[in-house]
Amino acid sequence: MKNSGKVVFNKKTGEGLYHLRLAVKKRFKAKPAQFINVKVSDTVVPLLRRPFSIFSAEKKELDLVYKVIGEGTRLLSEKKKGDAVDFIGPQGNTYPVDLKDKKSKLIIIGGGTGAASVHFLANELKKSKRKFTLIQGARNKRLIVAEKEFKKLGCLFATEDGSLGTRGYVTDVLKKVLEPNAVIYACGPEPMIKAVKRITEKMDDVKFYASFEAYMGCGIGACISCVIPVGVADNFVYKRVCKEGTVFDVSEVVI
Amino acid sequence: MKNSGKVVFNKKTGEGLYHLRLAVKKRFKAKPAQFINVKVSDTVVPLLRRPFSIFSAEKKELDLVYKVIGEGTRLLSEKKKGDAVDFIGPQGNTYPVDLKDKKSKLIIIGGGTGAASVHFLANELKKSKRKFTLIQGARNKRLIVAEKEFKKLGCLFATEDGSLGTRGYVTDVLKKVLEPNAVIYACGPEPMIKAVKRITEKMDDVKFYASFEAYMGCGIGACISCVIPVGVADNFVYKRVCKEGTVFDVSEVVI
Amino acid sequence: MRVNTTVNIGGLVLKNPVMTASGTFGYGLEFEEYVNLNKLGAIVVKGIALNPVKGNKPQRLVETPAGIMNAIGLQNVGVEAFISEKLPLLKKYSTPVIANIYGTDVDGYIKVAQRLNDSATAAVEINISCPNVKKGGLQFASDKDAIATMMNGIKKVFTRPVIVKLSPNTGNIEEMAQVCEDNGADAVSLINTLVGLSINLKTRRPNIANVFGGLSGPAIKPVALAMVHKVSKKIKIPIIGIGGIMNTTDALEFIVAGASAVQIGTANFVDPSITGIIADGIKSYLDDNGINSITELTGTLEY
Amino acid sequence: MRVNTTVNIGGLVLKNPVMTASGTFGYGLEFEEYVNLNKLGAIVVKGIALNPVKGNKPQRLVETPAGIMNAIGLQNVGVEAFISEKLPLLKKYSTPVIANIYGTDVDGYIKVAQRLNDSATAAVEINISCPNVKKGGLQFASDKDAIATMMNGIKKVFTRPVIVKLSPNTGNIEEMAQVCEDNGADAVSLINTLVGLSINLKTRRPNIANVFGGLSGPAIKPVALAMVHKVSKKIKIPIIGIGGIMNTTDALEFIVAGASAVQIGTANFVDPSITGIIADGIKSYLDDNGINSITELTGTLEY
Ligand SMILES: Cc1cc2nc3c(=O)[nH]c(=O)nc-3n(C[C@H](O)[C@H](O)[C@H](O)COP(=O)(O)OP(=O)(O)OC[C@H]3O[C@@H](n4cnc5c(N)ncnc54)[C@H](O)[C@@H]3O)c2cc1C
Ligand SMILES: Cc1cc2nc3c(=O)[nH]c(=O)nc-3n(C[C@H](O)[C@H](O)[C@H](O)COP(=O)(O)OP(=O)(O)OC[C@H]3O[C@@H](n4cnc5c(N)ncnc54)[C@H](O)[C@@H]3O)c2cc1C
Ligand SMILES: Cc1cc2nc3c(=O)[nH]c(=O)nc-3n(C[C@H](O)[C@H](O)[C@H](O)COP(=O)(O)O)c2cc1C
Ligand SMILES: Cc1cc2nc3c(=O)[nH]c(=O)nc-3n(C[C@H](O)[C@H](O)[C@H](O)COP(=O)(O)O)c2cc1C
Ligand code: FES
Ligand code: FES
Repeated sequence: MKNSGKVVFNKKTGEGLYHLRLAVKKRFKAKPAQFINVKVSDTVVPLLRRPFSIFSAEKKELDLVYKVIGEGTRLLSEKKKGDAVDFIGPQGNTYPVDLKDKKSKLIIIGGGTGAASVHFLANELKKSKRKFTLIQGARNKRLIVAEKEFKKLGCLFATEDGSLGTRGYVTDVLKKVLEPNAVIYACGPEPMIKAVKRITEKMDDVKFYASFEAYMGCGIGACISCVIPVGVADNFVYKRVCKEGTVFDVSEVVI
Repeated sequence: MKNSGKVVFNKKTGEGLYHLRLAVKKRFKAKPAQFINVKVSDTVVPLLRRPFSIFSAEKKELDLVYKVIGEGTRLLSEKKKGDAVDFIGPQGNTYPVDLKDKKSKLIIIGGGTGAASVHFLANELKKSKRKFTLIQGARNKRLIVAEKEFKKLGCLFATEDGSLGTRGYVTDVLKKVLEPNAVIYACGPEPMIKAVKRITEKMDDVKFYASFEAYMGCGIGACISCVIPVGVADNFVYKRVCKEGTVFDVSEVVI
Repeated sequence: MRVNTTVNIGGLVLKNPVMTASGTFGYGLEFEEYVNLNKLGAIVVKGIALNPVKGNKPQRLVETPAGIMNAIGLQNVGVEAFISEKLPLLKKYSTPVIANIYGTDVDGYIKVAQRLNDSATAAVEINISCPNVKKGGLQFASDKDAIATMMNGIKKVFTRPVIVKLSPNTGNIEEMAQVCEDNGADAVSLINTLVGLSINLKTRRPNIANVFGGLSGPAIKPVALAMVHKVSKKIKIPIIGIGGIMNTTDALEFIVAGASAVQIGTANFVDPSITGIIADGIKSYLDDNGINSITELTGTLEY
Repeated sequence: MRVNTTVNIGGLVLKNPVMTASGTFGYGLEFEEYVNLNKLGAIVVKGIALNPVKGNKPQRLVETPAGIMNAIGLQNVGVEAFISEKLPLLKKYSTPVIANIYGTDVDGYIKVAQRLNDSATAAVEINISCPNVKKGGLQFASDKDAIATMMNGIKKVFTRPVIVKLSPNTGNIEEMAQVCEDNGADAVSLINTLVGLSINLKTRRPNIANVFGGLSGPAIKPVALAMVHKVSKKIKIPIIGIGGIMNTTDALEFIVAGASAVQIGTANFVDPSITGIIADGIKSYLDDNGINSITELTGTLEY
């Protein structure tokens, strides 16, 4: 859906990290792992919208957390209170959660700005009183996304330099909390997804779903540019992250 | 010269009209009719700098008055107090004023945003106690540039709808004040320059200099794009407005 | 005043000159929630081949200054699935559907056109910016003989308008247009994307897995306008202008340059409602300027 | 570490690979207050013909999305005035001066080169993006025979390096590069501007008096990179990369794509100091990345 919001705040929260809140006209209905595609410029440079996962969507507010990478995110970081922000969304599917299954351990893992999408999931589960284990990893404490909000959700942290939580990777924490029949949800850089996949693929009672990122043209399923290979190595089809995703069963993704 | 300044104010003063003051590090030495070439964007759209005449240059301050026309001037109008503005200049020549000649009547005419450049000239003449007649014209009062500052200089106004000063064109006022041996300095739209030329070319004791505008690529004499034909109709050369100009003896320009 | 926005493209009458550009509008359905598809002159769908094609490895798209570059690799569902699965879903709209087609040799093109003749496809648009496998990967785009043969074959099997989509990656697009006209094309559309390369300096690798990609968007608009104007001086069949059209003004510039209709590509990614907005914009422009029919504007560039 | 930024362009050794692009740097002198001209690899001056040329009617330049379009009409002072008035003023710099030359027929080119042989010009760069008057205005750019004849003529009268500047307005720039190499060119430079058109919808007239213009700037960078890379796979003589280079990263991308040196054009209008900044930037890049010589980077694109 074409949509727009007004900046409530757009504040720096860490090294290159920002938290943006938009006020939207109608209650914004979205699901964890969905994203919005934001127009960051009002000239033709940068031309394309920029996709961001929804961090939270409460009543008439919509939050993003993002990292300044290049021109597009730099322009976004310059938006001031009251500025209008044009976006499309929510787009994409969501993490499959079986709320009837009350016993499997749910493990939620966020890495880098992938933390946005898993924050939304953890928050929804908390609301529906379903227990979960939440892990967030980063190189160091200053790169941890939305530390305060994650702490409220009982998050376990892993930092490579030990400046917050466990010294090491999210997988080091994962190994400690992993149980048979666990269901894992994750969003983060590809090396993280791969590392988790290596651990989980040996355990066929464990399910692993991840929200993927891909370079997007349209964000609405039209250009077939955001594809990832789904199937097995020599017999796969390309599926669109913006439409069939962003969440895929990682055992089916060729990575 | 490569230069930069910080926005002191950038305020709306009329219909699409703005007055921008920049604070520069060193005393800014410039002459009437000179311009600066301003970087309005920090992406590659718009790519080129935008030229603006210097309205005034006092101590460490530099003023422009400009009209929002397209993307470049729109971006300029969005600059806020404290923002840095990168510019090149001052560039170009100046109005030839013979300060030893104390009797010829000096008539200064500004039309549209061309008023910026003649304001600078009138102000300098006032400082050196040389008398002059100043005229500014526009379609209506709301399009008069820097009304207050021009009033201080004793300006005669001409508006097409009579909402300020004489009803009519600057040439209607000019005809009333024109004297033998007058020297006219003008900056404004081409039709205005042409109209003044038609009046003055019949009087060979009257001199007429105008500051010209042209679409500029580099603003420093390198691209030869800002040319106007100087000479007579079938024997002219192209001269650069940014380098040999902006001021030319109108009797030598093929318009 | 009731302005007339209809245009005639080789017998196919469009309610207005605004079409979608192949590959940027999916099979139309992706845009249902953003634009009333009935508002469009025509929907040109993603390029279709005889058989399904998997497409290139990702990364398939990258942004460039005021443009994008893509190498999707002509991923498509194949002509059968297009006819049985996609086309029926567009039936509910009154807007004609034009199939953009391609092949790996002359025969491939003809077979797709033949199969489409028995479908609700209103016209075909032939994408000649493809390598000819039989000729060792040479581009059809500059091969006059191949185009003549192809055109003759297609005209025999496809009974509705045939549009040839020209490539800008040639030194003689006017001649290519002439060959199309001479061999029975009902219209030409131009331009397809310009060959480009984008490099990641850190990795010293191309940003696109396929190495080269096709450049589109505002960056190429001046090139497209120049080619449309030049071709319009050469041929008499209608021209569909394409390349960097982002708004109504851009669209009208192409019409002034000599186009009878336009296609909107990359702009759909920036604003998925843009085609409807431009269709409305053109109507308003005619209204505001007291122009009775859009056809009065075609080729009115003066100098 | 002392990094080596020198490059060898057909015998002409440049202290670094940063050159200015013809027509965007005047005769060099206009930039004295913005950049230390001694810092540059070479200065390529505005195109020079046998006789002075008045140039096109204004408007000669217009901005386009992420680019500009120009039709200056090759206004120039003529080869005699260049040698007697402009060249002496550049003597005080150690930087070699390269004359960009053109003619209206093969003979015209040869005569300018001949005259320049007795001057301090370090090399000539032949601009073949010009209409051949004798051949009825056909472009030299795609005329292999004309280029062969011209090259042979020029090599006989000009004893220092001859660079041919290729036009992108052709479907076969690799073949054109090959013809140059085969006929004794010491290097090729590419790309010149793309033919474009810009229209003012209000007046329905072209924005440029000459109607068509040459597109340059960031918009064309992907096209230029693609052509440089393709040509680098075809020929062995050095390539000078040109097109939309705005900063050090852009310059290095061209080198990775296969260029031995680069020319900076439109960027000089945005920042007249940019050539010096890029020369420094390349040095720092080598330093920071532990690369001994810029030549190690040429053509290192991997896929
Ligand atoms: C579904 C999805 C959800 C995302 N959620 C978040 C989030 O919550 N927070 C966050 O900080 N980032 C998120 N990202 C990444 C974010 O979109 C990129 O960081 C951003 O687009 C970079 O733009 P830029 O102009 O600053 O950088 P650029 O300099 O343009 O590009 C830097 C890199 O960013 C990526 N990128 C650029 N443009 C796009 C595009 N149109 N689509 C996809 N990737 C692109 C590319 O990998 C590119 O190499 C998400 C991406 C996707 C696909
Ligand atoms: C020497 C000189 C002094 C000037 N002084 C003033 C002044 O004091 N106040 C003022 O308001 N305006 C002045 N102008 C005009 C001002 O430069 C243009 O209005 C401005 O560049 C428009 O930019 P834009 O992006 O808003 O409009 P665009 O939409 O880009 O262009 C609108 C029109 O502005 C003109 N223009 C655009 N770019 C340039 C360029 N690079 N060089 C020249 N003209 C251009 C063209 O005529 C164009 O058709 C001056 C121009 C020159 C050459
Ligand atoms: C992602 C993408 C996919 C495309 N796929 C096709 C295609 O399948 N067939 C075709 O003829 N053109 C294809 N094109 C080219 C467009 O139809 C159009 O000619 C080009 O993008 C220029 O127009 P624009 O600047 O408005 O995008 C594609 C363009 C893009 C951006
Ligand atoms: C204003 C202008 C004038 C030019 N004049 C010439 C010329 O005289 N001879 C020539 O070979 N190229 C000329 N060019 C082309 C440039 O040298 C260069 O090839 C082109 O602009 C692409 O590089 P850029 O994108 O860095 O500008 C000119 C370009 C511009 C913008
Ligand atoms: S971004 Fe276009 S299909 Fe996903
Ligand atoms: S603007 Fe380039 S010479 Fe005047």
